[in-house]
Amino acid sequence: MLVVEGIEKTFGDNKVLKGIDLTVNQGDVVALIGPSGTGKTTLLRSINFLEQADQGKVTIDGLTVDCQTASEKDIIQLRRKTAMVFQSYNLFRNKTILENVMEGLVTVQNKSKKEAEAIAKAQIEAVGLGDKFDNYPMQLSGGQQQRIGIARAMALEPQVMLLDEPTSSLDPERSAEVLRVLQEVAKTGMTMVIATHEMNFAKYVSNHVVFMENGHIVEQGSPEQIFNHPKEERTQRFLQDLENPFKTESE
Amino acid sequence: MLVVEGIEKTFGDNKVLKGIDLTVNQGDVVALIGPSGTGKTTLLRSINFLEQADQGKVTIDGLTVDCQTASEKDIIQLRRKTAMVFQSYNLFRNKTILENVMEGLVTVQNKSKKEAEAIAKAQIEAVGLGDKFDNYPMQLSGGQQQRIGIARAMALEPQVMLLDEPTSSLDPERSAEVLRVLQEVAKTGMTMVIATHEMNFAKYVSNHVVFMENGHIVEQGSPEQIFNHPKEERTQRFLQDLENPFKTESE
Amino acid sequence: MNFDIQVMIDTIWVVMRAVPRTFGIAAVVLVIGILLGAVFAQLKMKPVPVITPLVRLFVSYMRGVPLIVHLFVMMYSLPQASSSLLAIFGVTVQPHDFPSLIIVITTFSLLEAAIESENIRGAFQSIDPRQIEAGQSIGMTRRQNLRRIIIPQVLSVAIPLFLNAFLKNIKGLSLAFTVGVVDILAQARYAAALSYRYLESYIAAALVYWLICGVLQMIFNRVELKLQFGETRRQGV
Amino acid sequence: SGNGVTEESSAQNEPAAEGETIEVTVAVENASNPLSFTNNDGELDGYEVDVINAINEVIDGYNLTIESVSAEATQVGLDTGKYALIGGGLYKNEEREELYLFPEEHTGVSTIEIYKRADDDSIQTLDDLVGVTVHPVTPNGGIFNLLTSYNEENPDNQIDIQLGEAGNFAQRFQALHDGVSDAVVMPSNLGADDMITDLELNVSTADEPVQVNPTYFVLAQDQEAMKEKLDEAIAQLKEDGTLAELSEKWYGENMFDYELTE
Amino acid sequence: MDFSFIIDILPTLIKTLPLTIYIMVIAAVFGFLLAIVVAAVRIKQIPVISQLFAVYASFMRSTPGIIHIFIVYYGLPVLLSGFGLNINSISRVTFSIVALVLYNGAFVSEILRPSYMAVSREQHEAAISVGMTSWQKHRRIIFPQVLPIALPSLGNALIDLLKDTSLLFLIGLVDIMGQADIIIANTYGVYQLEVYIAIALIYWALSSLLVFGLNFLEKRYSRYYQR
Ligand SMILES: Nc1ncnc2c1ncn2[C@@H]1O[C@H](COP(=O)(O)OP(=O)(O)OP(=O)(O)O)[C@@H](O)[C@H]1O
Ligand SMILES: Nc1ncnc2c1ncn2[C@@H]1O[C@H](COP(=O)(O)OP(=O)(O)OP(=O)(O)O)[C@@H](O)[C@H]1O
Ligand SMILES: [Mg+2]
Ligand SMILES: [Mg+2]
Repeated sequence: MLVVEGIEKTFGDNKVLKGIDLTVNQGDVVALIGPSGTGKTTLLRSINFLEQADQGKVTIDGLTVDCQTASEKDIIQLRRKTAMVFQSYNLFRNKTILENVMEGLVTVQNKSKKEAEAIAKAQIEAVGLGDKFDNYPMQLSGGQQQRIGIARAMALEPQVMLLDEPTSSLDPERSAEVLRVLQEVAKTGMTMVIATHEMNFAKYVSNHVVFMENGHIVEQGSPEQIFNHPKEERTQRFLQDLENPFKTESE
Repeated sequence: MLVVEGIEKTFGDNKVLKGIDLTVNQGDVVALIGPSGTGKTTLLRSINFLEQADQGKVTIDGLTVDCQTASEKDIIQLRRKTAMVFQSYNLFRNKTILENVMEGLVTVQNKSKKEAEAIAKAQIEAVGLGDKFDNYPMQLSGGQQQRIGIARAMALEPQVMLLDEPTSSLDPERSAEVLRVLQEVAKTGMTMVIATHEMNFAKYVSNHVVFMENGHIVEQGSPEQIFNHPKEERTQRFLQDLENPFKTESE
Repeated sequence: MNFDIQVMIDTIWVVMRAVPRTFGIAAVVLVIGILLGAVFAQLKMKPVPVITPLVRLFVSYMRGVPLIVHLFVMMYSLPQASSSLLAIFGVTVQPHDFPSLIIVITTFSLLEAAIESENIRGAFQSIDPRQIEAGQSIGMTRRQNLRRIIIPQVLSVAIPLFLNAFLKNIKGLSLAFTVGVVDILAQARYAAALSYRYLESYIAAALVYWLICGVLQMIFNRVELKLQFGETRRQGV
Repeated sequence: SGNGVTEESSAQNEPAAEGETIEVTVAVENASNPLSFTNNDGELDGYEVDVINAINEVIDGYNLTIESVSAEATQVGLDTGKYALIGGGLYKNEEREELYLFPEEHTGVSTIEIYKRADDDSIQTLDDLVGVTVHPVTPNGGIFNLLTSYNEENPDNQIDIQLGEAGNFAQRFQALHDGVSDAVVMPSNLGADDMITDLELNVSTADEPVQVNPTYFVLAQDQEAMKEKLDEAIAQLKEDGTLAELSEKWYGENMFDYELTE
Repeated sequence: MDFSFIIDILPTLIKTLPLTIYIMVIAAVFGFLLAIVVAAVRIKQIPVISQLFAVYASFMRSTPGIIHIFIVYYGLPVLLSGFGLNINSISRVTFSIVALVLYNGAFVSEILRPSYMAVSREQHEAAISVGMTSWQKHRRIIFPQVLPIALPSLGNALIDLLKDTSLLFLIGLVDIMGQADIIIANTYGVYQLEVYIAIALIYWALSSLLVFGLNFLEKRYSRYYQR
C-alpha cells in the first residue's frame, strides 16, 4: 500500500505540487499522465524523498514518513521499499551494465555476488540486452540505457516501483515488451506508479489513471473511465485525439 | 540536399553501421525508424561528424566531406549547415535557457546580441516556455529541456536539421505542437532527418520513411508505402500493431 | 615567555611593504602558469608526436625536482644564456647584471605551468562529453567551444585548485630570496633581525599571509558560486 | 609573563634539591660549521657541541641534552620555553639583554672581518665600504645590524646594503674573487679561512678586524638558577684551559687571546 | 663539476630516505583522511564546524610551512601546558607529522571538494534510489568518479608533500634536503652544484615513482570514461 497525503513542493517561487493526495493499493498499477512540466517527475521524486517536499507525508507498507520530520534512517527505510526508473536513466557511469544491476542487490540487499549476478543476468536478458553485460552505460544507445534502468529497478523487487516515462526511448516493439514485463510483475503484487505521456501505454498497463495538471490532480479513475468517459473538460481536451494526436494536422 | 554514401562505423568489434546510403532532397522530411540499438543515433551523429565514421562520405549543399580525409575546417563547415536535437537534450549546463538558444546565433552566426535575443525569445515562446528564460537547464522538467533543445536547433535555421527522438519526453499535446512547428519549417525548404520511435509522429511529419535495422536500411519509401504497404517481412512485423502495439497484450 | 604585541603590530606594517611585490609576482606567475599549463594539458590529452613526450618529460622534471634546485639552475644558466643570446644581436649584458626578478618569474612560471597542467587535466575529466558535443553540433570551432562552454565548466572545478596554487606560490616566493627578491617572509626575517623578536615577527608574517588569503578566498568564493549554474546541490543523505 | 612556562622549566626555577639533577634541553644550530654541524659520520660535532659537553661534565645539578635545529628555531624555542639555553655564536646587545639572560663569561669570540681581494689594499675599514659593492648580507645576522647602525651613525656616508640571500660562503668569496662584489663582511669563526685556502681564491682579510665580539650561550629569562651554576661551570672550564684547548682544536688558535672591541 | 663527488654522496643522501618516506607516507594517509573530513563538512555546510574548518583551511593554506612547524613544535607545548599537559617528551618525528598532516590536509581538502562537486547530481540520486546508505553511495559510486578528476591534483599534492618534508630540517630532523644542506655546509658550499644534482636525481626518481602509481590508479578508475 502506498499513501501520499498533502504533498506540496515549491521551487523558488514556483509552486510545483499544490497538495497531492493519492492512495494506491498493493498490486495496483497507477499511470500518471499530464502535460509536460506539470509535476509528474517531482511527485515521483517526492515519494522516495529524492526531493524533500515542503509539506505532506508518504506511507508505504505501514511506514509513514512526514516530510517535515523525516529522519535519515526513515528515509533510507522508505527508499529500500521502492525503486525508481529515471526519466534520464541515471545509470552508474563507473559500472558496467551487469554491475549496474547487481549493485543494489549486493550492497543494499546483501545478496551474495553469485546470487546477485544470476538475478542481474536474468533481468538484463529479459530486456533483451544479454550481449551487453560488460559494456559501460556510455556505450549504449538511449533505448538500451532505459532498459537497463528498468532492469536495475526490477532486480530489486521493491514493494513500490516508481517509473518515470519508462518507454520514452523505446520503439513500439520494445514498449510492448516492457508492458508485458510490468504486467507480469504486477501480478506478483508489486505496486507501480508510472509517469508516462504515452497514452496507449498508460491505458493498457494501468488499472488506475491519474491525470495531473499544474500541480493538481485533475481527475482520476479506471483507464476505461478516464480514457473513454473523462468528466473534466481539461481531461477531455488533453485526450481528445488520443487515437491519433497528429491526424488533424496532416494535410 | 543531403547525400550520405557508404557510411560504416564499428565500435570495438560491434559493427553498428554497415554501409548506409541515403539521399534526401531539399525540404524533405525523413523519418528514421527502427528498433532500439539499431544505429539511428549513430547515423545522425555520423552525418555531422560528432561520430567520425570509418568509411563513407557526407554531402550537404555541395560540400562533400569524406570520413577518412576530413579536415577540421571541413567538419566545422559541415556542422554549420546542420543543427542537432539530441536524444538526451545536451543543453549547455552553464547557460540559462535564453543563453542556450542565443549561443549559436551570437558565436557562430555573428548576430548582434539584440537580434539573437529577439530570435531566441521567439523560438522559446514557440515551444511554450516563455516563462523560463532565466532558468538553468537543471531546473527544467525533461519535456521542457527537450523543447529547448528543439528551439536551440531551430533558431540556427540550418540547411539540414537532425532530430534524435525529439518528442520522446513530450505529451501528445506538445508532440502535436512540435509536429506543427516542424511542418511549418519544412515549408521554408529546411531538410530534416528525424529519428523517432513514435510511429504516428513519423507517419504524419515525414514525406519519406527509412526503416533501419541492425546497421542496414531495410526498406524506405513514402509514409503511405511503408506504413500501409510495407514490402519487407521485417518491416511488416515491426509495424504490425502500429495502431496499438499494446492491444494484443491486454487481458 | 615574553610576547610583545606592539612589536608584532609594528612588524606587520613593515611586512606589509612586501605585500604588493609578493602578490604581484605571484599573480604574474599564476597567469603565465595557467596559460602555459593549459597548453601542456591539451598536449597531454590530445597527444602530438614528439612534442607530447617532451612536454611529459619537462612536466615530470619540473614537478619532481625541488624548487631550490630549479632556482639554482636558473640563476646560473638564464643570465648566461640570455647574455650570449643578446650578444648575437650585438648587445652586451653582463650576466650578473641580469635582473633577479626575471629569474624568479621564469622559474616559478615554468614550475607553475607543470603543476597547472595536471590540475587542468583533472578538471577536464569532469566535463560530460555531451556538453562538448552540444557545442560542436551548433558549429562552434574548437576555440569557441573551449571558451564559451568547456572552460566555464572546467573552472568550477579548477578555481579552488588555482587558489591552492596561488597560495603555494606566495609562500614559495620566500625561496625567491635565494636570488635576492625580498618577499613577505624575508621582510619578516629582516624585522626579526633588527628587533630580535623572532616569535613576534613570524606571527606577524603569518597574519599578513592569512590576510591575503582571506581576501583572495572571498573573491574566489564569489566566482565559484557563480559557476554553479543554478544547480541546487543538496547532495546529502 | 610566566604563563608559557612548561612544567619542566618551571621546575628549574627552584634550586635543585640535594642529589637531584634537572634535565634541560640546549639548542644549537644544525648546519653551522665549525660551531655546530653534523659531521660526515652523521654525528653532531663542532666547537659549541664540545663546549656544551664539557659544561655538562662539570655543571652542578643539571643534565644537558643537545638538540640541533635551524638558527631561527633556536630563538623561537628559547622564547617559548622549549629550550633553557641556546648556542649559535650569539653576542650581546641591548635588545638581546632585555629578552634573555647572558652568562657572566663569554664562551667564544667572533671577529668580524672585511674580506676583499688580496691585491686590493684600498678597503680597510667600514668607511671604505662607502661607494663600493658590498656583497648582500643575511637578514638574521649581526652583520646586517652592524652595517645598519653604521649608516645610522653616518647619515652622509651611506654604505649600500644589498638585501638578499647572501648565498653560501663559497659563493660569496667566489663573487669577491670574480669582481662581482668588492667586499664581504663576515664573522671569521665560520670557517672562511679554510675555504679561501681550499679554493685558492684571491681573497684576504683587511689588516684589522672590524669588531671582536665576545659570544655567549644565551639563557631564557626564567633560568636564574641555572645561570648561577652555568657561570660556575664556565669559569672552571676557562680556568683549567679546556676552552682554550677546544679553540685550538676548532680554530687553530686561542681566540680568547684577542682583545675585545669595547 | 665533480662526478665522483656525486657518486660519493649518493649513499649518504639515500640513507635518509627511510625517514623521509616514513614521514611522507604517514602524513599523506592522515592528511588525506583529515581532508576528507574537512571537505565533507564543508560540502554539507554543517553549521559552526564548517566555518571553523574554513578558517583552518585558509590559515594552513596561506601561511608558510616554517610557521606551522614552529607552532606545532614550540607553540603547542606552551598552549597545552596551560592545561597542565606536558607533551615535550613526544618525539620530534611525531610533531613533524602533525604539522605536515595539518598542512597537507588543508590543501587536499580543497582538491577533494571541487572534484566531489563535479560529480553530477544524477549519480547521487541513482545510488540513493536503490536504497544505498550514504557511505555505500560514496564508496561504490561517487568516490570512484571523483578519483579521475582529483588524481592529477592529488599527484601534485603528494609531490609537494615529498618536498615539504624538508621543513623538518628546521627542527633538526635530517631528510634528503636536510642532508644536502649538511653536506653543503660541511664543504662550505664548494660542492653545491654537485649536491643539487644528486638530490634532483633522487627527488625526480621518487616523484616519478609516485606519478607512475597514480597514473595506474587513474587509468583504472577512468576506464568507463572512454567513450
Ligand atoms: N530543481 C528545480 N528548480 C526549479 N524548478 C524546477 C526544478 N525541478 C523542476 N522544476 C520545475 O517544476 C515543474 C515540474 O517539473 P517536473 O519535472 O515535475 O515536470 P513533469 O511533469 O515531470 O514534466 P515532463 O513531462 O516534461 O517530464 C517544471 O515547471 C519545472 O520547471
Ligand atoms: N560509444 C559506443 N561504444 C560502443 N558501442 C556503442 C557506442 N555507441 C553506440 N554503441 C552501440 O551501437 C549500437 C547503435 O546505437 P545507437 O545509439 O545508434 O542506436 P539507436 O538506433 O539510436 O537506438 P535507440 O533507439 O535505443 O536510441 C548499439 O548497440 C550501441 O550499444
Ligand atoms: Mg518528468
Ligand atoms: Mg538513439
